[in-house]
Amino acid sequence: MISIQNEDFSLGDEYAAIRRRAGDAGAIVTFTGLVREVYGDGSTAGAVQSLTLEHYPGMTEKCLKDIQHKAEQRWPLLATRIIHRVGELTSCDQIVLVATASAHRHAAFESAQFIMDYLKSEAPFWKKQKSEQGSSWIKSRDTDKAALDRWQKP
Amino acid sequence: MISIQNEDFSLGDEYAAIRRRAGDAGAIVTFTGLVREVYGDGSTAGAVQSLTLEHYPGMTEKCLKDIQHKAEQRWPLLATRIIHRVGELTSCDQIVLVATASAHRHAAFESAQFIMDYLKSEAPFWKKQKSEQGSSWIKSRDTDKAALDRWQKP
Amino acid sequence: MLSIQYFASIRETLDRNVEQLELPRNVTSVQMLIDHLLIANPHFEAVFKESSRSKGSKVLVAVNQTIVGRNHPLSENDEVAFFPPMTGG
Amino acid sequence: MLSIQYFASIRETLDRNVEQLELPRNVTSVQMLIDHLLIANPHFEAVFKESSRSKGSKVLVAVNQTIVGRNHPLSENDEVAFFPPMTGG
Repeated sequence: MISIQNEDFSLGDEYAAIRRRAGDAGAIVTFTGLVREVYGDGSTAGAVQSLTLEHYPGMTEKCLKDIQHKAEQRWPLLATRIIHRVGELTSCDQIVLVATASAHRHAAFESAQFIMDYLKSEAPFWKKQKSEQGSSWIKSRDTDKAALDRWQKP
Repeated sequence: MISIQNEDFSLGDEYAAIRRRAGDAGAIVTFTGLVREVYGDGSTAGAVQSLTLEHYPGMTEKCLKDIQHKAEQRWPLLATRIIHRVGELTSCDQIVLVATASAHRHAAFESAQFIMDYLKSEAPFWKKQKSEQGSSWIKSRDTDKAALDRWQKP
Repeated sequence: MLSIQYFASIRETLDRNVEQLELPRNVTSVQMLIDHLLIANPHFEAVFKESSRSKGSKVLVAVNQTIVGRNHPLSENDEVAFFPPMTGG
Repeated sequence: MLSIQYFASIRETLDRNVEQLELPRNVTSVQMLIDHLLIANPHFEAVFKESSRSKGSKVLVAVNQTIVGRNHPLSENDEVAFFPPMTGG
Protein backbone atom coordinates (compact mmCIF):
# COMPACT_ATOMS: atom_id res chain seq x y z
CA MET A 1 0.00 0.00 0.00
CA ILE A 2 1.40 3.37 -1.06
CA SER A 3 0.38 6.93 -0.12
CA ILE A 4 1.70 10.32 -1.20
CA GLN A 5 0.14 12.89 1.09
CA ASN A 6 0.42 16.29 2.71
CA GLU A 7 -0.94 15.02 6.03
CA ASP A 8 1.16 13.62 8.83
CA PHE A 9 0.85 9.93 9.69
CA SER A 10 0.65 7.95 12.92
CA LEU A 11 3.28 5.23 13.17
CA GLY A 12 1.19 3.45 15.80
CA ASP A 13 -1.86 3.33 13.51
CA GLU A 14 0.16 2.24 10.49
CA TYR A 15 1.88 -0.48 12.50
CA ALA A 16 -1.48 -1.75 13.79
CA ALA A 17 -2.79 -1.85 10.22
CA ILE A 18 0.17 -3.73 8.75
CA ARG A 19 0.14 -6.14 11.69
CA ARG A 20 -3.51 -6.90 10.90
CA ARG A 21 -2.91 -7.20 7.16
CA ALA A 22 0.21 -9.35 7.49
CA GLY A 23 -1.47 -12.31 9.18
CA ASP A 24 1.14 -14.70 10.51
CA ALA A 25 4.09 -12.30 10.56
CA GLY A 26 7.01 -13.01 12.87
CA ALA A 27 8.80 -9.74 12.14
CA ILE A 28 7.72 -6.19 11.35
CA VAL A 29 10.27 -3.47 10.58
CA THR A 30 9.40 0.22 10.32
CA PHE A 31 11.61 3.02 9.08
CA THR A 32 10.66 6.63 9.68
CA GLY A 33 12.55 9.53 8.10
CA LEU A 34 12.35 12.87 9.91
CA VAL A 35 13.22 16.48 9.09
CA ARG A 36 16.49 17.23 10.84
CA GLU A 37 17.26 20.56 12.42
CA VAL A 38 20.50 20.98 10.52
CA TYR A 39 21.35 19.41 7.19
CA GLY A 40 24.98 18.48 7.00
CA ASP A 41 25.39 18.58 3.26
CA GLY A 42 27.07 21.95 3.32
CA SER A 43 24.49 23.60 1.10
CA THR A 44 23.50 25.93 3.92
CA ALA A 45 24.48 26.50 7.48
CA GLY A 46 21.95 27.30 10.16
CA ALA A 47 18.87 25.63 11.50
CA VAL A 48 16.19 24.53 9.07
CA GLN A 49 13.07 26.66 9.33
CA SER A 50 11.13 24.64 6.82
CA LEU A 51 11.55 21.93 4.26
CA THR A 52 9.43 21.83 1.12
CA LEU A 53 8.94 18.51 -0.63
CA GLU A 54 8.12 18.64 -4.33
CA HIS A 55 7.31 15.56 -6.40
CA TYR A 56 6.27 14.45 -9.87
CA PRO A 57 2.66 13.28 -9.51
CA GLY A 58 2.04 10.11 -11.48
CA MET A 59 5.67 9.13 -11.84
CA THR A 60 6.08 9.04 -8.05
CA GLU A 61 3.32 6.47 -7.59
CA LYS A 62 4.57 4.41 -10.54
CA CYS A 63 8.08 4.46 -9.20
CA LEU A 64 7.14 3.47 -5.64
CA LYS A 65 4.97 0.63 -6.98
CA ASP A 66 7.94 -0.62 -8.99
CA ILE A 67 10.20 -0.52 -5.93
CA GLN A 68 7.63 -2.29 -3.79
CA HIS A 69 7.19 -4.93 -6.48
CA LYS A 70 10.96 -5.49 -6.73
CA ALA A 71 11.12 -5.99 -2.95
CA GLU A 72 8.22 -8.46 -3.05
CA GLN A 73 9.98 -10.45 -5.77
CA ARG A 74 13.13 -10.65 -3.72
CA TRP A 75 11.86 -11.43 -0.21
CA PRO A 76 8.81 -13.35 1.06
CA LEU A 77 6.87 -10.34 2.34
CA LEU A 78 3.45 -10.56 3.95
CA ALA A 79 2.73 -6.83 3.71
CA THR A 80 4.46 -3.56 2.88
CA ARG A 81 3.51 0.07 3.47
CA ILE A 82 5.05 3.23 2.04
CA ILE A 83 3.97 6.77 2.95
CA HIS A 84 5.80 9.82 1.65
CA ARG A 85 4.73 13.32 2.56
CA VAL A 86 4.93 16.31 0.22
CA GLY A 87 4.44 20.04 0.74
CA GLU A 88 5.85 22.20 3.49
CA LEU A 89 7.30 20.49 6.56
CA THR A 90 9.15 21.80 9.56
CA SER A 91 11.93 20.63 11.87
CA CYS A 92 11.33 17.18 13.43
CA ASP A 93 8.32 16.45 11.19
CA GLN A 94 7.93 12.97 9.78
CA ILE A 95 8.72 12.74 6.05
CA VAL A 96 8.57 9.09 5.08
CA LEU A 97 7.47 5.73 6.45
CA VAL A 98 8.42 2.32 5.13
CA ALA A 99 7.10 -0.78 6.91
CA THR A 100 7.58 -4.41 5.96
CA ALA A 101 6.26 -7.63 7.48
CA SER A 102 7.63 -11.12 6.98
CA ALA A 103 7.88 -14.48 8.74
CA HIS A 104 11.52 -13.84 9.64
CA ARG A 105 13.48 -10.79 10.67
CA HIS A 106 16.10 -10.96 7.93
CA ALA A 107 13.58 -10.46 5.12
CA ALA A 108 11.80 -7.65 6.99
CA PHE A 109 15.03 -5.74 7.71
CA GLU A 110 16.58 -6.20 4.29
CA SER A 111 13.45 -5.31 2.34
CA ALA A 112 12.80 -2.13 4.33
CA GLN A 113 16.38 -1.02 3.73
CA PHE A 114 16.12 -1.96 0.04
CA ILE A 115 12.92 0.07 -0.39
CA MET A 116 14.46 3.11 1.33
CA ASP A 117 17.67 2.89 -0.72
CA TYR A 118 15.74 2.76 -3.99
CA LEU A 119 13.24 5.40 -2.89
CA LYS A 120 16.11 7.81 -2.12
CA SER A 121 17.72 7.39 -5.54
CA GLU A 122 14.83 6.64 -7.88
CA ALA A 123 11.61 8.20 -6.62
CA PRO A 124 11.02 11.72 -7.97
CA PHE A 125 11.00 13.79 -4.79
CA TRP A 126 13.02 16.95 -4.20
CA LYS A 127 13.70 18.80 -0.96
CA LYS A 128 14.17 22.52 -0.61
CA GLN A 129 15.16 23.90 2.73
CA LYS A 130 14.66 27.38 4.13
CA SER A 131 16.91 28.66 6.90
CA GLU A 132 17.84 32.13 8.13
CA GLN A 133 20.52 32.10 5.42
CA GLY A 134 17.89 31.69 2.70
CA SER A 135 16.48 28.90 0.56
CA SER A 136 18.34 26.16 -1.23
CA TRP A 137 17.65 22.83 -2.91
CA ILE A 138 19.23 19.95 -1.05
CA LYS A 139 21.87 18.21 -3.13
CA SER A 140 21.80 14.49 -3.77
CA ARG A 141 24.48 12.54 -1.97
CA ASP A 142 26.90 10.11 -3.61
CA THR A 143 26.46 7.77 -0.64
CA ASP A 144 22.83 7.28 -1.70
CA LYS A 145 23.93 6.05 -5.11
CA ALA A 146 26.54 3.87 -3.44
CA ALA A 147 23.86 2.34 -1.21
CA LEU A 148 22.25 0.79 -4.29
CA ASP A 149 25.40 -1.13 -5.17
CA ARG A 150 24.93 -3.70 -2.44
CA TRP A 151 21.58 -4.74 -3.93
CA GLN A 152 22.97 -5.08 -7.43
CA LYS A 153 25.77 -7.54 -6.78
CA PRO A 154 25.20 -10.72 -8.75
CA MET B 1 16.68 1.94 27.74
CA ILE B 2 15.95 -1.73 28.42
CA SER B 3 12.87 -3.47 29.82
CA ILE B 4 12.11 -7.11 30.56
CA GLN B 5 8.42 -7.36 31.27
CA ASN B 6 5.33 -9.53 31.27
CA GLU B 7 3.14 -6.70 29.98
CA ASP B 8 2.51 -5.95 26.34
CA PHE B 9 3.91 -2.72 24.86
CA SER B 10 2.56 -0.08 22.49
CA LEU B 11 4.79 0.50 19.49
CA GLY B 12 3.18 3.91 18.96
CA ASP B 13 4.01 5.01 22.51
CA GLU B 14 7.55 3.64 22.36
CA TYR B 15 8.16 5.34 19.02
CA ALA B 16 6.87 8.67 20.39
CA ALA B 17 9.20 8.32 23.38
CA ILE B 18 12.32 7.51 21.39
CA ARG B 19 11.51 10.30 18.93
CA ARG B 20 11.39 12.74 21.85
CA ARG B 21 14.56 11.39 23.46
CA ALA B 22 16.56 11.26 20.23
CA GLY B 23 16.47 14.99 19.55
CA ASP B 24 17.69 15.72 16.01
CA ALA B 25 17.18 12.23 14.56
CA GLY B 26 16.79 11.84 10.82
CA ALA B 27 15.99 8.12 10.99
CA ILE B 28 14.18 5.83 13.42
CA VAL B 29 13.98 2.08 12.84
CA THR B 30 11.78 -0.25 14.85
CA PHE B 31 11.79 -4.03 14.82
CA THR B 32 8.94 -5.99 16.38
CA GLY B 33 9.03 -9.74 16.82
CA LEU B 34 5.67 -11.52 17.06
CA VAL B 35 4.49 -14.98 18.05
CA ARG B 36 3.79 -16.86 14.85
CA GLU B 37 0.90 -19.26 14.46
CA VAL B 38 3.13 -22.07 13.26
CA TYR B 39 6.82 -22.49 14.01
CA GLY B 40 8.67 -23.94 11.08
CA ASP B 41 11.51 -25.56 12.98
CA GLY B 42 10.00 -28.97 12.77
CA SER B 43 9.91 -29.45 16.52
CA THR B 44 6.14 -29.68 16.45
CA ALA B 45 3.43 -29.52 13.89
CA GLY B 46 0.16 -27.76 14.45
CA ALA B 47 -0.84 -24.28 15.47
CA VAL B 48 0.77 -22.70 18.51
CA GLN B 49 -1.64 -22.40 21.41
CA SER B 50 0.79 -20.60 23.63
CA LEU B 51 4.43 -19.66 23.87
CA THR B 52 6.17 -19.39 27.23
CA LEU B 53 9.25 -17.21 27.50
CA GLU B 54 11.68 -18.07 30.29
CA HIS B 55 14.76 -15.97 31.03
CA TYR B 56 17.69 -15.69 33.44
CA PRO B 57 16.96 -12.62 35.58
CA GLY B 58 20.07 -10.57 36.11
CA MET B 59 22.07 -12.05 33.26
CA THR B 60 19.39 -10.97 30.78
CA GLU B 61 19.66 -7.29 31.74
CA LYS B 62 23.47 -7.46 31.80
CA CYS B 63 23.55 -9.10 28.40
CA LEU B 64 21.15 -6.64 26.76
CA LYS B 65 23.11 -3.70 28.20
CA ASP B 66 26.29 -5.17 26.72
CA ILE B 67 24.67 -5.55 23.31
CA GLN B 68 23.26 -2.02 23.44
CA HIS B 69 26.68 -0.70 24.43
CA LYS B 70 28.38 -2.55 21.56
CA ALA B 71 25.89 -1.02 19.12
CA GLU B 72 26.47 2.48 20.50
CA GLN B 73 30.23 2.05 20.10
CA ARG B 74 29.80 1.01 16.50
CA TRP B 75 27.22 3.50 15.19
CA PRO B 76 26.41 7.12 16.11
CA LEU B 77 23.09 6.45 17.82
CA LEU B 78 20.92 9.12 19.40
CA ALA B 79 18.72 6.68 21.33
CA THR B 80 17.98 2.97 21.57
CA ARG B 81 15.14 1.02 23.13
CA ILE B 82 14.86 -2.71 23.85
CA ILE B 83 11.78 -4.41 25.31
CA HIS B 84 11.56 -8.18 25.69
CA ARG B 85 8.52 -9.87 27.13
CA VAL B 86 8.61 -12.98 29.29
CA GLY B 87 5.92 -15.30 30.60
CA GLU B 88 3.05 -16.83 28.68
CA LEU B 89 2.17 -15.36 25.30
CA THR B 90 -0.24 -16.41 22.62
CA SER B 91 -0.42 -16.44 18.81
CA CYS B 92 0.22 -12.99 17.23
CA ASP B 93 1.36 -11.43 20.53
CA GLN B 94 4.31 -9.06 20.48
CA ILE B 95 7.50 -10.59 21.94
CA VAL B 96 10.29 -8.11 21.41
CA LEU B 97 10.87 -4.51 20.35
CA VAL B 98 14.15 -2.96 19.25
CA ALA B 99 14.18 0.70 18.21
CA THR B 100 17.16 2.81 17.19
CA ALA B 101 17.46 6.49 16.24
CA SER B 102 20.31 8.12 14.36
CA ALA B 103 21.01 11.05 12.06
CA HIS B 104 21.13 8.77 9.03
CA ARG B 105 19.21 5.70 7.96
CA HIS B 106 22.18 3.41 7.51
CA ALA B 107 23.19 3.56 11.18
CA ALA B 108 19.60 3.12 12.37
CA PHE B 109 18.99 0.06 10.16
CA GLU B 110 22.31 -1.62 10.81
CA SER B 111 22.27 -1.12 14.56
CA ALA B 112 18.71 -2.45 14.96
CA GLN B 113 19.66 -5.54 12.99
CA PHE B 114 22.88 -5.93 14.98
CA ILE B 115 21.01 -5.73 18.29
CA MET B 116 18.46 -8.32 17.15
CA ASP B 117 21.15 -10.69 15.85
CA TYR B 118 23.05 -10.55 19.14
CA LEU B 119 19.91 -10.72 21.24
CA LYS B 120 18.86 -13.91 19.44
CA SER B 121 22.17 -15.66 20.07
CA GLU B 122 23.43 -14.20 23.33
CA ALA B 123 20.56 -13.07 25.53
CA PRO B 124 19.34 -15.81 27.90
CA PHE B 125 15.75 -16.29 26.78
CA TRP B 126 14.11 -19.62 25.98
CA LYS B 127 10.83 -20.31 24.21
CA LYS B 128 8.57 -23.23 24.90
CA GLN B 129 5.57 -23.77 22.70
CA LYS B 130 2.35 -25.57 23.41
CA SER B 131 0.23 -26.92 20.58
CA GLU B 132 -2.39 -29.65 20.30
CA GLN B 133 0.51 -32.08 19.85
CA GLY B 134 1.96 -31.15 23.26
CA SER B 135 4.72 -28.94 24.61
CA SER B 136 8.24 -28.55 23.32
CA TRP B 137 11.21 -26.24 23.70
CA ILE B 138 11.98 -24.38 20.49
CA LYS B 139 15.39 -25.31 19.12
CA SER B 140 18.00 -22.69 18.33
CA ARG B 141 18.65 -22.18 14.65
CA ASP B 142 22.04 -22.32 12.98
CA THR B 143 21.05 -19.36 10.82
CA ASP B 144 20.97 -17.23 13.99
CA LYS B 145 24.59 -18.06 14.72
CA ALA B 146 25.44 -17.41 11.08
CA ALA B 147 23.81 -13.98 11.31
CA LEU B 148 26.50 -12.92 13.77
CA ASP B 149 29.28 -13.62 11.28
CA ARG B 150 28.57 -10.52 9.21
CA TRP B 151 29.23 -8.31 12.25
CA GLN B 152 32.49 -10.03 13.08
CA LYS B 153 34.29 -9.60 9.79
CA PRO B 154 37.46 -7.55 10.28
CA MET C 1 1.45 17.49 -28.70
CA LEU C 2 4.47 16.79 -26.57
CA SER C 3 4.10 17.82 -22.95
CA ILE C 4 7.21 18.93 -21.09
CA GLN C 5 7.41 19.27 -17.32
CA TYR C 6 10.15 20.82 -15.24
CA PHE C 7 10.76 20.14 -11.54
CA ALA C 8 12.62 21.52 -8.54
CA SER C 9 15.69 23.69 -9.21
CA ILE C 10 15.21 23.33 -12.98
CA ARG C 11 11.61 24.51 -12.74
CA GLU C 12 12.82 27.54 -10.77
CA THR C 13 15.74 28.38 -13.06
CA LEU C 14 13.57 28.18 -16.19
CA ASP C 15 10.62 29.79 -14.43
CA ARG C 16 8.15 27.34 -15.93
CA ASN C 17 6.66 24.05 -14.81
CA VAL C 18 4.92 22.74 -17.88
CA GLU C 19 4.63 23.47 -21.57
CA GLN C 20 3.08 21.94 -24.65
CA LEU C 21 5.11 21.61 -27.82
CA GLU C 22 4.28 20.53 -31.35
CA LEU C 23 7.06 18.01 -31.96
CA PRO C 24 9.11 19.25 -34.95
CA ARG C 25 9.67 16.60 -37.65
CA ASN C 26 13.43 16.61 -37.21
CA VAL C 27 13.26 16.09 -33.43
CA THR C 28 13.28 12.33 -32.82
CA SER C 29 15.31 11.92 -29.63
CA VAL C 30 15.71 13.48 -26.20
CA GLN C 31 19.03 15.08 -27.20
CA MET C 32 17.40 16.61 -30.28
CA LEU C 33 14.63 18.01 -28.09
CA ILE C 34 17.21 19.58 -25.77
CA ASP C 35 19.00 21.13 -28.76
CA HIS C 36 15.67 22.41 -30.06
CA LEU C 37 14.76 23.94 -26.69
CA LEU C 38 18.16 25.64 -26.49
CA ILE C 39 17.65 27.35 -29.83
CA ALA C 40 14.11 28.42 -28.99
CA ASN C 41 15.05 29.61 -25.46
CA PRO C 42 18.66 30.73 -25.19
CA HIS C 43 18.35 31.14 -21.39
CA PHE C 44 17.87 27.38 -21.12
CA GLU C 45 21.62 27.20 -21.52
CA ALA C 46 22.12 27.65 -17.77
CA VAL C 47 20.34 24.36 -17.24
CA PHE C 48 21.18 22.21 -20.24
CA LYS C 49 24.69 23.14 -21.37
CA GLU C 50 27.16 20.73 -19.81
CA SER C 51 29.80 23.46 -19.67
CA SER C 52 27.65 25.99 -17.82
CA ARG C 53 26.50 23.69 -15.02
CA SER C 54 28.29 23.27 -11.76
CA LYS C 55 29.40 19.79 -10.72
CA GLY C 56 26.60 17.65 -9.37
CA SER C 57 23.76 19.57 -10.96
CA LYS C 58 23.03 16.84 -13.50
CA VAL C 59 19.78 17.03 -15.47
CA LEU C 60 17.75 13.83 -15.56
CA VAL C 61 15.12 13.15 -18.22
CA ALA C 62 12.02 10.99 -17.96
CA VAL C 63 9.89 10.02 -20.93
CA ASN C 64 6.44 8.75 -20.03
CA GLN C 65 7.52 8.69 -16.36
CA THR C 66 10.56 6.47 -16.86
CA ILE C 67 14.09 7.81 -16.63
CA VAL C 68 15.86 7.50 -19.99
CA GLY C 69 19.14 8.42 -21.64
CA ARG C 70 19.73 11.25 -24.12
CA ASN C 71 19.37 8.93 -27.11
CA HIS C 72 15.88 7.78 -26.15
CA PRO C 73 13.48 8.22 -29.10
CA LEU C 74 10.56 10.65 -28.87
CA SER C 75 7.09 10.35 -30.31
CA GLU C 76 4.16 12.71 -30.52
CA ASN C 77 2.15 12.79 -27.29
CA ASP C 78 5.07 11.70 -25.15
CA GLU C 79 5.27 13.10 -21.62
CA VAL C 80 8.79 14.46 -21.11
CA ALA C 81 10.17 15.72 -17.81
CA PHE C 82 13.43 17.38 -16.82
CA PHE C 83 14.63 17.39 -13.20
CA PRO C 84 17.71 17.25 -10.98
CA PRO C 85 18.77 14.09 -9.08
CA MET C 86 16.17 13.06 -6.52
CA THR C 87 16.47 13.92 -2.84
CA GLY C 88 13.42 12.32 -1.24
CA GLY C 89 13.18 10.01 1.72
CA MET D 1 28.57 -21.38 48.89
CA LEU D 2 28.30 -21.87 45.14
CA SER D 3 24.87 -21.24 43.68
CA ILE D 4 23.81 -23.27 40.64
CA GLN D 5 20.86 -22.39 38.46
CA TYR D 6 19.25 -24.47 35.72
CA PHE D 7 17.08 -23.10 32.95
CA ALA D 8 14.61 -24.20 30.29
CA SER D 9 14.82 -27.83 29.07
CA ILE D 10 17.71 -28.52 31.46
CA ARG D 11 15.70 -27.25 34.44
CA GLU D 12 12.85 -29.55 33.40
CA THR D 13 15.01 -32.61 32.79
CA LEU D 14 16.78 -32.24 36.15
CA ASP D 15 13.59 -31.16 37.87
CA ARG D 16 15.37 -28.40 39.79
CA ASN D 17 15.95 -24.72 39.17
CA VAL D 18 18.47 -23.72 41.80
CA GLU D 19 20.72 -25.33 44.38
CA GLN D 20 23.42 -24.27 46.81
CA LEU D 21 26.65 -26.22 47.00
CA GLU D 22 29.66 -26.08 49.28
CA LEU D 23 32.45 -26.03 46.68
CA PRO D 24 34.63 -29.13 47.29
CA ARG D 25 38.36 -28.38 47.51
CA ASN D 26 39.22 -30.44 44.46
CA VAL D 27 36.63 -28.71 42.24
CA THR D 28 38.35 -25.74 40.63
CA SER D 29 36.86 -25.56 37.15
CA VAL D 30 33.52 -25.82 35.40
CA GLN D 31 34.38 -29.25 34.01
CA MET D 32 35.29 -30.47 37.50
CA LEU D 33 31.95 -29.18 38.79
CA ILE D 34 30.13 -31.08 36.04
CA ASP D 35 32.04 -34.27 36.93
CA HIS D 36 31.21 -33.72 40.60
CA LEU D 37 27.50 -33.21 39.84
CA LEU D 38 27.44 -36.39 37.74
CA ILE D 39 28.80 -38.49 40.64
CA ALA D 40 26.41 -36.94 43.15
CA ASN D 41 23.41 -37.23 40.82
CA PRO D 42 23.70 -40.06 38.29
CA HIS D 43 20.51 -38.98 36.53
CA PHE D 44 22.32 -35.77 35.47
CA GLU D 45 23.92 -37.93 32.83
CA ALA D 46 21.00 -37.34 30.46
CA VAL D 47 21.94 -33.67 30.39
CA PHE D 48 25.71 -33.53 30.79
CA LYS D 49 27.15 -36.63 29.10
CA GLU D 50 28.17 -35.73 25.56
CA SER D 51 27.33 -39.24 24.40
CA SER D 52 23.83 -39.27 25.85
CA ARG D 53 22.68 -36.01 24.34
CA SER D 54 21.05 -35.68 20.95
CA LYS D 55 22.62 -33.41 18.37
CA GLY D 56 21.92 -29.73 18.98
CA SER D 57 21.12 -30.03 22.68
CA LYS D 58 24.36 -28.39 23.75
CA VAL D 59 24.69 -27.29 27.37
CA LEU D 60 25.97 -23.75 27.88
CA VAL D 61 27.53 -22.60 31.14
CA ALA D 62 27.59 -19.10 32.62
CA VAL D 63 29.71 -18.13 35.59
CA ASN D 64 28.66 -14.90 37.24
CA GLN D 65 26.29 -14.26 34.33
CA THR D 66 28.91 -14.52 31.59
CA ILE D 67 29.08 -17.51 29.25
CA VAL D 68 32.35 -19.39 29.73
CA GLY D 69 34.13 -22.53 28.54
CA ARG D 70 34.51 -25.80 30.43
CA ASN D 71 37.98 -24.84 31.64
CA HIS D 72 36.82 -21.66 33.34
CA PRO D 73 38.02 -21.54 36.98
CA LEU D 74 35.51 -21.58 39.84
CA SER D 75 35.68 -19.82 43.20
CA GLU D 76 33.54 -19.98 46.29
CA ASN D 77 30.42 -17.80 45.96
CA ASP D 78 30.38 -17.97 42.17
CA GLU D 79 27.00 -17.97 40.48
CA VAL D 80 26.92 -20.84 38.00
CA ALA D 81 24.14 -21.49 35.49
CA PHE D 82 23.48 -24.30 33.02
CA PHE D 83 21.15 -23.83 30.07
CA PRO D 84 20.52 -24.78 26.43
CA PRO D 85 21.27 -22.43 23.50
CA MET D 86 19.11 -19.32 23.64
CA THR D 87 15.96 -18.90 21.58
CA GLY D 88 14.72 -15.42 22.45
CA GLY D 89 13.77 -12.54 20.19
